[in-house]
This record gives sequence, structure tokens and C-alpha cells, in this order.
Amino acid sequence: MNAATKHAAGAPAPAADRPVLDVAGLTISVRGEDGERPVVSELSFSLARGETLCIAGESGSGKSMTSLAIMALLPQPQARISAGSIRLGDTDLTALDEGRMRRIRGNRIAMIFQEPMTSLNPVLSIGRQLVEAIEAHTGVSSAESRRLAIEALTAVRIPEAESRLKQYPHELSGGMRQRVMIAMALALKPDVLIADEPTTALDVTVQGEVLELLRDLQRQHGTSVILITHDMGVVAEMADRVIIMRYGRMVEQGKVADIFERPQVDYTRDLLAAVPRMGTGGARQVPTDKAEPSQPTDVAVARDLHVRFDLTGGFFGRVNRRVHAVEGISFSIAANETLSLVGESGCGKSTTAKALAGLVPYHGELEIGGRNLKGLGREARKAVRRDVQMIFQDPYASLDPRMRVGDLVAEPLVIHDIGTPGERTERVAALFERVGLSVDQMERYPHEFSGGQRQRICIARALALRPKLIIADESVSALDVSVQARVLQLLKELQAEFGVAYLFISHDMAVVENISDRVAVMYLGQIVEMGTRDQIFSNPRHPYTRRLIEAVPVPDPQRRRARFARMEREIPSPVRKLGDAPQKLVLTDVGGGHLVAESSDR
Amino acid sequence: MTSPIAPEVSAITVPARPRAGVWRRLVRRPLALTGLVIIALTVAGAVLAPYLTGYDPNEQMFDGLTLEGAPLPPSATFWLGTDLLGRDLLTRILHGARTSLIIGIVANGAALLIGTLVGITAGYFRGFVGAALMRFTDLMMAFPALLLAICLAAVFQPSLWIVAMVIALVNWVQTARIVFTETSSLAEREFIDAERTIGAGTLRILFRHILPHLLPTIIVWGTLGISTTVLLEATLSYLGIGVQPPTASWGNIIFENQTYFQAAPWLVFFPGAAILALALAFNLVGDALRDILDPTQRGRA
Amino acid sequence: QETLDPKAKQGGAITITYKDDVATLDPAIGYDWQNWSMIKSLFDGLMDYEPGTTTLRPELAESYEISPDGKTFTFKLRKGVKFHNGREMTADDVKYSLDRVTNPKTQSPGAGFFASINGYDDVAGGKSESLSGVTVVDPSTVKIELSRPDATFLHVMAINFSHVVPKEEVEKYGADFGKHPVGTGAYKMAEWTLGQRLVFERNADYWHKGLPYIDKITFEIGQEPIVALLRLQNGEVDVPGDGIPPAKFQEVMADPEQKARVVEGGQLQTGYVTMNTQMPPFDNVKVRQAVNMAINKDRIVKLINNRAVPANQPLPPSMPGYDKAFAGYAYDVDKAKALLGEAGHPQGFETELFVMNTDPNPRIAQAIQQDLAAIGIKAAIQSLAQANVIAAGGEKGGAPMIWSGGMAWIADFPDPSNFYGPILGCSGAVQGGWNWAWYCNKELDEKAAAADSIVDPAKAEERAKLWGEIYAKVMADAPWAPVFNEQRFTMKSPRMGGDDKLYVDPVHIPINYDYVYVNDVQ
Amino acid sequence: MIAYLTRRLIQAALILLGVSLITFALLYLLPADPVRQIAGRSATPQTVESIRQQLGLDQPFAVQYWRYLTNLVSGDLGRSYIQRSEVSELIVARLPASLLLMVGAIVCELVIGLSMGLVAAVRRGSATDQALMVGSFIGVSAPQFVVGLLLLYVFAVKLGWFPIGGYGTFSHMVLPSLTLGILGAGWYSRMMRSSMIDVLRQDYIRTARAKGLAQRAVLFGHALPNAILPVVAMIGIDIGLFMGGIVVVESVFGWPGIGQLAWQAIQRVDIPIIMGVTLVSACAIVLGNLLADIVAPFIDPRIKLR
Ligand SMILES: Nc1ncnc2c1ncn2[C@@H]1O[C@H](COP(=O)(O)OP(=O)(O)OP(=O)(O)O)[C@@H](O)[C@H]1O
Ligand SMILES: Nc1ncnc2c1ncn2[C@@H]1O[C@H](COP(=O)(O)OP(=O)(O)OP(=O)(O)O)[C@@H](O)[C@H]1O
Ligand SMILES: [Mg+2]
Ligand SMILES: [Mg+2]
Ligand code: NI
Repeated sequence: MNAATKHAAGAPAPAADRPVLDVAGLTISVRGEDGERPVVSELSFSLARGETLCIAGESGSGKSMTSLAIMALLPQPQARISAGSIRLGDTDLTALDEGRMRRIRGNRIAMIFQEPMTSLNPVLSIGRQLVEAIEAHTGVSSAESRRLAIEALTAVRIPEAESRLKQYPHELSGGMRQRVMIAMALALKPDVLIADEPTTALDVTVQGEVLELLRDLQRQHGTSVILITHDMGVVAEMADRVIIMRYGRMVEQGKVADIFERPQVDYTRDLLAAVPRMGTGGARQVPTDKAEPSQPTDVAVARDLHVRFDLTGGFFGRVNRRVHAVEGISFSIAANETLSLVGESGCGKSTTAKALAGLVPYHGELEIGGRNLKGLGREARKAVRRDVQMIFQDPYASLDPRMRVGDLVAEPLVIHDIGTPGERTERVAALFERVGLSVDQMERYPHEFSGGQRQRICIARALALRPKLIIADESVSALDVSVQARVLQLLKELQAEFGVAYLFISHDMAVVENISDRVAVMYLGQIVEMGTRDQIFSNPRHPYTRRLIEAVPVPDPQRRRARFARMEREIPSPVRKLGDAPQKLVLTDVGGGHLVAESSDR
Repeated sequence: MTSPIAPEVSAITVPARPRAGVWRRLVRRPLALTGLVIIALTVAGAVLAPYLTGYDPNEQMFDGLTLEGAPLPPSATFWLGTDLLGRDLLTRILHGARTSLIIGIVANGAALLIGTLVGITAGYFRGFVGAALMRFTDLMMAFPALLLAICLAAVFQPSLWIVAMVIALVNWVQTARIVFTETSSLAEREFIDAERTIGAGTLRILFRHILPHLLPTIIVWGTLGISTTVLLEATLSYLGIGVQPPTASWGNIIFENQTYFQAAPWLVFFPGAAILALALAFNLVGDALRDILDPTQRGRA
Repeated sequence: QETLDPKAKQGGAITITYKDDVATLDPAIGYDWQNWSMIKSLFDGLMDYEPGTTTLRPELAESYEISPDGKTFTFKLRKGVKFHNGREMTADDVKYSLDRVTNPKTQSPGAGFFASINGYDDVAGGKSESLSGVTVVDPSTVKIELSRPDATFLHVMAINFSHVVPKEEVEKYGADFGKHPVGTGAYKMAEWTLGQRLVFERNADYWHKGLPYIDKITFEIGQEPIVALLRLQNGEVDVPGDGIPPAKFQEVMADPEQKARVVEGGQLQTGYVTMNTQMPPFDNVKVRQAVNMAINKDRIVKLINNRAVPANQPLPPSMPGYDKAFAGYAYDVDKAKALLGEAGHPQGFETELFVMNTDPNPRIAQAIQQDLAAIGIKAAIQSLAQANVIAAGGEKGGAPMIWSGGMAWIADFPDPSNFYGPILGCSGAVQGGWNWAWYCNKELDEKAAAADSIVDPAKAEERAKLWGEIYAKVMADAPWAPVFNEQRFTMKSPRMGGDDKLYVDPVHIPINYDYVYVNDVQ
Repeated sequence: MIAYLTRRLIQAALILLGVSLITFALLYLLPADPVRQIAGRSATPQTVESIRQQLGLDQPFAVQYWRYLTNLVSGDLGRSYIQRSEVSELIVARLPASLLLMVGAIVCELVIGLSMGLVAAVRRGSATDQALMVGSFIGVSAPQFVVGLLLLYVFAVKLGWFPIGGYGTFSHMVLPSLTLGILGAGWYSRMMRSSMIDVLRQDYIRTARAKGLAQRAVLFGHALPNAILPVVAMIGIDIGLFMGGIVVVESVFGWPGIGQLAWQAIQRVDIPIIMGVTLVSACAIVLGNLLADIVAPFIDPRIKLR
């Protein structure tokens, strides 16, 4: 792509010394039931060519709103820019008409959105959505744009890129959807890339790859990047400059090193203090009295769990291939215990969780509280449901958009007939407070919240019933570190108080280390290593586990890696032909219940 | 790690719910208010019909026709003109409102209700129940409405309630079909999964979570259904089921006179306008209701 | 043979429209007013009428003889008459046609007309395939013997059911003969596209040399009368078969140019209200008379834009036997009320009035309803599809009152007896019958039989008078309230030529296809 | 898919069987006696009985129905009582016209309705939106006869652009299709508007716009496929409706469709025709719905055929 032709489409090319993007005095207000209120106030910053600007800060502080304002995609009709200007080179974006703005979008400024599920069109294949983005701004042939699309998918490490083109968003794992979004944004190599929590849903190894991709882009093309993230590790890895936001205002801005070493405001200091760090997780005391019980009551047991999805093809839609999403895994979670499930995106974590929650058909056996999930009556199923709560990976998609969030959180209580209406409201209010939401937000609807806030709503809902087992699918990944710390603390407190067990799915190894009792590492639908936290983190045996741990970004700009390790092997895929079931891995005990799979090559 | 990060919340004060009643919010919208007024006027017109004009709806007046037997156009004596038998059209339209309101609102509403219930159940339940319900719907749909009407007419004494029943029996199927399709798409949404995991029962999922999403569709079918059922009533009456002459209904005033629409346009225009106004009024209210019940539309002027 | 119209030109094509499908064109079966005259143009009978009149004349028969006892009819056939398939028609064909129409397998609705022929009962009962009363004397002579003298028999030989069909074609097409009619008529079938159009082509071999005038008649089917009129005004249609739609009548009559092209004529039709004489309170003659006096016929005629004349007796004015002097029951509300009081219903009563659902019948019914209300009779209207009304009328306690409009009696042939038998006689007052008044007066039945045995044409006057008396007696019992006799208004395009009476021909509705012509051929 | 299709086709056959049984039973119960109509006014009771026997109408219901079914299997729908032709012939003669008009009408409905709905949804709340709403309600509330005749009067009689009714060429098809299109478009436009409004505020629309797609691409490429689902179901319904016939429009435009046949048959209780038309339209409805169900997963891949 020739830069000159591309710029001709939008605004004139920015002079090299001038900032690419200049935001001045930006104020965004939204109209609610109770009148207008600002969500971003007088925000000013600029972005130089080739620079990476990280925006971090409290969840709900207006980061996403700011990026939407730059794209002129603020939610209509509620939100509008009430003051300020956004200049791309010499052009004031706030004054552009829709037609001109359209030529800038995707081409010169691209954006990766926060919620991957709802951001992809459910009825169009991902191939179509990708190719279209490419064709919208370039004149290439359809074969060429298809090739570019495959290239982009491969770049974000989607296995079997070519056949994935035909798949629909709901057939992809959360992480894969996010990678499709990234591929879409990167395909056109824009001048400015706004990435709103781009790696939140990704496991660390892929996160590394994606970050590397961003850097490549920057190097080759001088792209400027606005990276919105809560992950201070990513900030330290990537940022040139950092903006810290809170309550819609910028509280601090500076060079990355300055921010990390000499934070000026209290809030930044708190934020940095809250960052979970690898190796410090030992702070959690494994209760020894519980460690060797006679036979701890298992809250949940999975034995040889299989989940497969049939893929259809051809005109008559016959089943010709199968996704072996979960291939015979077994584990158990005792009361009061936290089992973390880690692994590459698409390895079957969410699917395992859904099977446990009774949402996908499975083979094998699942027991909750000693009851086999198969063949339960209505009442029994309801009782089991009360014991198991799930926090979904994509918070927005899992909240009924037509209900007030207060009602959503109170709903489990209503369903299980707990308390009087008054008591319920109080309990909901208490929950809101504990997850860091204000009580008056109970009256709002899901779409009026930021990504992190929605996730907290989901957490509050799961906690409402005080279940025996909570399945938390990437539940803290979208939270800023301070809230994250607070939520993790809450989870721990609940565990201590009520003996809740957790199946904790996360890609964030630091968080995992922080919270887990035991860790299971999944790869391609199977468990490759399982053991206590210490066994896994201090003595990782399987090469895949080791690579996971190595890939964790360190929240210290001084220890920034020059390059993330690229994996030079074939991208593995759980999609297989009919009758070609993957080989079952054999786990061997290497001592103290530390199970490791034989690995041939790694 | 216990730094206070949450926005300053002092004590847990549960806010008094500031939910203005749906009704109050409805009345605040001028368009919805217009709709409500039209509906109220129609109902009032129907109820008070005998007191509003000086004529009897069935009285064939000698001076209501020209010497050649043609109806009279609107005038000071006959505000909306007279019909082919020399009866006062205004009086007939007012009296006809009774029939038409029952058909357009009661029968149509019943059809909507049945259709929604069937469609939502069939769309949500996989397997036998859903398939059976949908096939039953197909059967009902495949069955000719007119035939059913004629047979019922032959068996029962033609009456308004029979025709209302037939319309309800016949019209629910289309609604069921549409609701079915939408429900089967909604049922695959993740928030429905989420509801299942918190133990929400089927009824709750269906009526608290799926139904509100169907509201726009239901409103569309409900309001458009008013016109079509009122007109359908005329066809059925013509075939001998339903109200018989000289009882007026908007539908049969149009139906009787439509071939005369060039010679006596008022005979078609006024009852047509009445149907249109009623349907529009319900639509205005329905639209407003939908906006009010749809949170994502907040902030719209 | 009458002379040809000297002004007539041969050639050209015309278009006629109809709303409803044309049913079968099998002469033994077709019984709609719509296919009635089409069949007349495709087939011929032994007898026919002078064009535009109700005067009998021989057609396929060259001459006929009636025995003095009136029970034997001998017809001499015309020579050289050919079927459309080229074969010459003979006496065998006549016999075959009569055997066929009376055979129950043919399911002819007109079989009953031939009941007076010897051997009819055997054929109708399935015992025989051949009417013993019909004999082929020689290839051009047929002798028909009757079991009783039948004054209407020549008319029966003129109705469609007796038209001559070729055996070989009937056997070839079987039940579908009605779709592939082959006769001796002036026109032959050229094309029949179901649901769309029928095309008749001039029969060049027609025995009546010089006829017909028109080369091609296209009947377009499925056309709304209002649209047909628009097309007529646009010059696309020559005759709208369904007539001038009521909604347009005044508009047409207000325009002198269009009015000039409208032909008005009488019709062998009476519109009446039947009162079920076996259902109280109509079993009381006073009640029935009261109803007769209560109906304001002038107003009803006005409602249908004066397209009719008020009636006071069953027979229409153009029918022999019509009594011009008959006063009937004059419109008199007070007297009607008084009669009701005498009958024991001073406050009136509630009843039902059945009516067929096509305009203007419900309107007429409503007018009657209002008139009845004036004397206290509250009649609820049952406006139903034709078949349902007919079914109700044929049920003993099915319908207290029926307005006959739309289904009313249009005479099969112009003879007073035709208004009596099935609709006023005892034979019709049975389950499923057409005597909706369920009126049965044995004495009158006998009188009717007597009248019909007066075969001698010379005594026609006497016979007509006898019938007049019968109807006067009927009116005294008042099973009906005659309301009006409809007038026919036929409209034609400017190019249509021929005598006006051809356009209101009493037996050829809407027009006599064989004799009309177009002016714009060279 | 094959399994699904077979299952649905078997179900369809069962539905048709059900329809035929119910229709047959209802017609059996109908008081109007067809034999009387065939036999005519002057028939003797003897003749009536004979005809009744020939038609098998003296048999018990089960026997009559069974005979009808066995004939049906060999494609014999019986003979019309009034017209005396093979019912199958009558229906086949009118089927092409009905199909043509159905296609024309659905195309018109979709073109008019969907574009109205689309514009109204995009211009939501504006004067255009309000005007379109009133327009669609006029379409729904207007009597077919009047609309048809007005169109005929203006475009055929006054302007002479189209023939005054008839059947045959494309230009014959325009006005009847348009009439039905105008009348049906009200439904489609309201439906479309409502589902479009719902779709337009989804996140993926934002994504599509963020890619810099033209408004048209966003609307047609992204919003439409999501909003079209209820519309497709409606087409399924419409197919059935049209195959049952639209009497009024057919007779105004002299269109030789099934509707007129059915209407005449209903008026005269011509039972074999009523049965035949019922079965044909039932077939069309069942197939239309099946089609809509089969298409649905292609439009929304989340829906599974079951
Ligand atoms: N409905 C479905 N149909 C077909 N394939 C599916 C379906 N749902 C999930 N999959 C496939 O199953 C595999 C496992 O998906 P899963 O969502 O469990 O991954 P995950 O481990 O949660 O990944 P992530 O961390 O990215 O969320 C993926 O390859 C995905 O494409
Ligand atoms: N459509 C809306 N209507 C009303 N309020 C909204 C709407 N969308 C967002 N908000 C509010 O605006 C504020 C800023 O939201 P924004 O999405 O920018 O937060 P964020 O900084 O991106 O947070 P996160 O890290 O959790 O994604 C939040 O308080 C949120 O509740
Ligand atoms: Mg955000
Ligand atoms: Mg996942
Ligand atoms: Ni560039």
C-alpha cells in the first residue's frame, strides 16, 4: 500500500513533526433519564507519529468513550461531544461530515472494540467481515483481498485461517473473536490505531504475539497507537507515554518510565500498588488444615469430559468435520478451593465451563455437590443451578439489554425466592458496593455501562446467591487493576466466609498465581499439566506451561523485552475430520499430585 | 490492597425508585397523547352513539336519497352524507364503531395473544413440543379461513361473537409464525444462557426476557392487525357469518359501498378514514410504549 | 325462414366479458343464464323462437304435427344440417339426445322437463336406456309420444336440454363433452382457455345460410363488471355480459352518448318474497296478505335506480297469462296492521328474512325489513351465499321468508306454466325443493294440469286465461309477495348493429349472438 | 439437512392429510346439498337419489373420505359439481397466473415495503418517518377494490400506460402486482422498520462503521441480514396467502388466478373445487413455511434446523 494514495482519500498527510492526532478540551456528555451528565471532561492529549500512547485508569472513567469520540461513533442518540476538538493532522474530525469521516475510519484510524462477541456481526461469516474491510478502502480484487484476509488472520495466529473464514462469530472462542477484530483493524495498516483492551480476552502467548504485531506495524509503517488497557504489564511493555484517567478526567500523564517510577498523584500510586505481580502470589495462605483432609467433599467433579461441535459443509450441510473442543478432561474442585484453568485461547476453557453450567451437551460425567448432572428432575436442576454460578466471558452479551442492572442482579434472589423485596434491594445494593459500583447505578441499563462495569455487574449477579461453586470465565480481565484487586479480594473473602469454590478461567498468569490453589493447564482440549499453584509456578514441567509463564509481561518498563518470542511451529487446531479423534494424552504423577502429560517434542 | 477505589458511597442508601409510571410517561408524549385521545373519542363515540346524532342508524329516510335513488353527499343535515338506502352515514359510522372496536381490539387482541403464546413456546422449546406446536400452526395456517367461517356460520347463528372468534382463530397463526422465528433466534443469545445458569425457570425466561424483545414485533402486528381484521369482518359478514344487515360496521359499510366509490366517495372515504385513524392511534401509542419500554432508546427527544 | 337483415354485414369480431367462469357448454347440463345463450349458439333444438321475441318457430325441425289428443308430436327434420364435425344430423341424433338428457347418468338438471314423454320413468329409474316414447320413423322423422297432453312440449323442444348432440363426439369426450361442445349451431368452439377466454368461430356450414354475421366472438372471463364497463368506454369490449353495474348505472344514464347505446327491455323475471306457509305465523293467510300490503314497492324500485317495475302477481308482464287488470295488494300500512291484528299479532312478531349476499339484494332486503318493521314485524336479515339460501329454502322449517333476488326465477321458456310447477306447486314443496313458500294447493295443481293439457295452439288464449286464474288464486293465498319485475339494460359498443330487440332477447341473454352484427366491416 | 428435509416433508404430508380431513368433514357437515344443485329445480326425487348414488354421496363419511384420498393419490381431484370439469384441470389452468401474480406481488411488496421500512428506520422520528408510517397504514387499511380500481383508472384508462386488466404480458402484471404490493407493503415496512431499529443500535453496526464502510454497505450488508429474519417468515406466510388467491384484485384486473375459482366455488358450494383449492393452497402454505424455515439458518447461522 502506498502511503500517498491512501492519504489522498482522507485528510492531508500530517507533517512529520506535528502530532498525528490532537485532542483538545474534549468533553463528552450523555443524556440519561435524569438529564445530561459529562462522562469525559476537558480531556487534552496529543499523539505523535509512531508513538504508543497508553490510556489506563479506572474502569468507567471514559476511556472507551474517548476513543469512540475520535471515531465519531459515540452511541446515538445518548452521547455527544459537547466541547473540544479532535484534529487528525489538520482536519478537525468533530466538524467532518459523515461521508468524509467514513473515508478516514478504518483507513487512517482503525479501532479494536472492547466486547468481541457483540462487536462482530453474528450473521456474517468472519471472512466476509474481514474481506469487506479490506475492500472498502482498497481497490484490490476479491481474490487478493481474500488472500490479505487470510494473511491477517494468520498474523493474529488463528489456526486454520483459511477454513475459519467460513465460520460465524458464535462458533469461535472469545479470544478468537477478539483476534478477528484485531485482524480486521490491522489489515489496512492505519495511521492511528485505537485498541480498546485488545488483549484482554487473549491468553498471554497470543497477547505477546499481538503486541508484537502492533510493534511491527509501528516499525514498518509509523502507525501511532492508542492502547487502552488495564494491564500495567502491557503498559510497561508497550507504552511510550501514559495517560491515567479517573472520573472522566485525566489525572496524570507522562513518559512511561516516569509514571512507573515517579507517580505524581495518589491514584496512580494506588493503581501501581494494586498490580498483581508474578512471584508475589505466595501471599495467599493455603489453609493447611484443609490441604490434607480425610476426603474433602468435592463440589464439582469432571470425569473424562468430552465436548464436540459438529461442523457442516457442502450443499446438503452434512457433518464433515468436528471441533474437538474438550477431549476427555478430568478434574475435581473441593469446597473452599480455587482451581484455575489456563491455556491458549480456543483450547476449550469456556466450553468446559459451559458444560459444567449445563449449557452445552457433553459426554462423560459431571457431578456437582455429589449429584450427577445427567437425568436430573426440574427441582433438582434448579437446586444445582443455585449451587453453581457462572460469570460469562463476554459480559455485555450475557446481560439482558432490556433489564435494569439492579433487577438483573436481584433476579437470582427472586428466582430462588430469597428474602423480601426490601431485603433483596439491600442485598443488591451491598453487592454493588462490594464490586465497586455505586448504588444509584442500579437503575441503569447494561448499555449505559463501560466494559469493566458490566463485568462487575455479572460478578455481583453471580455472588448474589452465595453459591458453592462459581465459574469465573475471564471475569477480572476487563477490570482495571485497582478494581481487579478489590474483586479478587472479595472473591477470597467470600471463600473464607462461605467456603465457595472457584473454577477460575484466566489468561493472566499473575492473577492466577495470586488466587489459585491448584492450576490446570489446558491445551487443545486436554489438560497437559495440573497441580498445586506452587507445583505449576515453581516447577513447570510441561513445555507449554513454561512458555505461558515466560510470556507474562512484567509491569516494569525497565525490563521491557525487545521481542516477544515467536512460535515457529504449526498453529494447532481442534478442528478435525470425522473419525479422526485426537490422541488421548496420558497424565503421569510426578509427585505430590502434580500431573504432567508426556510431551513428544516440546 | 484494600485501597478505597469505588466512587464515594457513604452508606448503603437504597434509592427510592424513580421510575415514572409507564402511563405518566406515555401521556407526556404529544404523539402518544394524540393516539390516546383518538382511541378515547372512538370508544366514547361508540358508547354514546345513540345520543350523538338525531338519527337512527337503520332508518332509511325518504329524504336521504335523491329522486333517482342516489345517496346524498355530506351536507348540513347529513354531516357525512347518506348511504345507498338513505341512512345517515355519520350515525352508522358511530354505531359501527361498536362492532369494529370489538373486532379490531378484542378479536385482534385475542389472536395476538394466542399467536404470541404459541410462537414463543414453539420457538423456545426444541424438540417435540416446539415441532408439534409449529406443525399445528402450519396446519391452522394451511386451513382456509373462509371455509371455516362458512361452516361455522352454517352451524351457529351468525353473530358478532362468532365472527370475532373466527378472526381470533384464524389470525393468530401469522403472529405465531413471526414470533416463532424471532424467538428461535433470541433463544440462542448468550444472555438467555446466562439466565439459565442462575436457575431462571422457563416461564421467567419466556416472559421476562424474551417477550420484551418481541414487543416491537407484537406492536407492529397488533396495530396493523386492527385494519385487516376490521376489513376481514366485512368479508366474513358478507359470507353470512357475523353481523348481518342492517347492523353497521366500518368494514361492511366499506364493503357494501366500495363499487360506488366514484359515484359516492364519502361512503368509502369516511369509514376508511375511521379505520385508519383507529389503527394509527394504536400505532402511535404502541410506538411510544415501545420507546418507553426500550431502555436503549432513552434520551431521544 | 325469416329474411336476413338487409343492413347486416358479414364479418368482424366482437368481445364480450363475464365475471364468472363459464361452466359446461353441454346442452344437457348447462343451466346458468350465462352459458344458456352460448349453448343456443353452439347447438340447435327442434324448436326455437323468433329472434328477440317469445314466438315459437321450428328450427331443426322443418315442420311438426300434433295429434288431436295432443299426445303425439311428429317432427320432420331439416335436411342437410351438419354437425361441426361435418357429419349430417339425423333423427337418430335427436333420439340419442333425448335419451341422453333423461338418463340419470348424464346428471342433467333439466331431465324433469321431459317427464311427459312415454317411458321417462323407466329411463329416470335406470330401468331403460332408451325412451320408449321417442321413435325414429325415418332418418328425417322423429315421433314423440307423451303419456299426457302437454301444452308446453314445444317449448320443451326449444330449451337447451333438448338440443341435438352427435353421439360419437359425446362418447369421445365423455364427461368432458361440455368442454368440447360439438353441435349444429351457428358458431363452433375455436378455443377455450380455462378461466380466461372462450372463442366462438362462425360456422361456415351453418344450415341457415347467411347466418351468423359475426366471424368471431371472444368471451373474456373473470372480469369485474365495473372494469368491463371501463373497457367498453375505452372501445375494447362490445357487450359487458353482466350488464351495467348498479354503481355505474346513473353515471351511464346521465351521459346521452352512453345512454343512447343502452337498450332496455323486459325480462321473464319476477322478484318476490316467499313466506313459508307451513311455518307460523305465516301459516295464516292474513299475515301473508299483510306482508304483501306492507311492502313499499315503489321505494324499492327507486333504490335500484328504477331498473324494474313494481309487480303484483307472479307472472312478468311479457308472459302470456299476465293479467293487466289484476289489482293485487296495494301498499297500505294501516290495512296491513289491521290484518295482522285480525291474525292475532297486533304487536307484530319476530322472524327472519333470508337474502343472497350480492348487491343490491341485501339492500332490497333492508328496505323490506324497514317496511315490515312499520307494521310491527321485526325481520332479522340473513344475508348468505346463494347456495346457503337455497339450502335453507329447501328445508321445511329453514327459512320463514326469502327474498328471491339474484336466485329468482328467470323463466326457462316463455310459458306461464314455467312459473308454477317447482316453485309454487306441491311437487316443489319437498325437502330440497324449490318451492320455498312450501305452498301446496292440490286444487290448483289439478287446475294447472288441466291447463297444460290444452295443447291445441288455437286454444292458446283460453289456456292463458286459465293460467291467469291460477295465479290469481295463488295471490289470494299470498304465499309470495311479488315485488318487482326487473328490466334488462344491455349496453353495447357503437359498432354493434342489429335490431334493438336482439339486445334484450328474452331467451338469449345478454344478446342474440346469431343475429347481431358489427357496422365497421367493409 | 437431508434428514431434516425428509422429516419436514413427512410432516408436511401429515399436515396436508389433516387439512384434507378437516376440510372434508366441514364440507360434509355443510347443510347445502350439492345433489340438489346438480339435479336442478325440476328434478324428481328419483333422479336426485340416482345422482346421489352415482356421486357416492349416499355413502358414510369414512367411505367418502377414503375414496377421495385414494383418488387423490392418483392425482384425481374429482369433478366440479357446477362446472363439471376435472378440478385438477381447472386448478392447473389457473396455477401459472396465480404463481406469476404471487411473484410479482411479493417483489413489489418487498421493494416498496423494505425500502419504506429502511428509510423510516434510518430517519427514525423525522417527518419522513411519520409520513411513511401514515402511508403504510393507509396501505393496510385501504380496501383492495378501491386501490385496484384507482390504479387501473389512473394508469390504464387515463394515462394508457398499461392494459385495462387481462393476462399475458409483463405489462398486464404490473398493476395487479403493484396493487397487492401497495397493500402488503404496509406490513413489510412496519416489520422492517421495527427490526431495523433494533439492529441499527447493535455493536456490530458500530464495528461496520468503524471499518469505514459506506452507509449503504452498512445498511445492506450488515443491518439488513440481521433485520430480515421476520420478513422472511412473512414471505413464507404470504406465499400461502397468494396461492389461496386474492379474489378482489384478480377480478378487478381480470387475472385468471385461483382466487376467483375459489370464491365462485365457495359461493356455490362446489365442494370438489373447494377441496382442491384448499389442498393446493395448503401445499403452498406448507411449502412456503418450510422454505422460510430452511432459509432462516442461512440468514442467521445461530438458528439450527430442528
Ligand atoms: N458453537 C460452536 N460451534 C462450533 N465450534 C465451537 C462452538 N463453540 C466453540 N467452538 C470451538 O471450540 C473451541 C474451544 O472454544 P472455547 O470457547 O472453549 O475456547 P476458550 O478456551 O474459552 O478460548 P478463549 O480463551 O479464547 O475464550 C474453539 O476452537 C471454538 O472455535
Ligand atoms: N450509552 C451510554 N449511556 C449512558 N452512559 C454511558 C453509556 N455508555 C457509557 N456510559 C457511561 O460512561 C462512562 C464512561 O464509559 P467508558 O465506556 O468510556 O469507560 P471505560 O473507561 O472504557 O471503562 P472500562 O475500562 O470499564 O471499559 C461510564 O460511567 C459509563 O457508565
Ligand atoms: Mg471501555
Ligand atoms: Mg473462552
Ligand atoms: Ni500511511
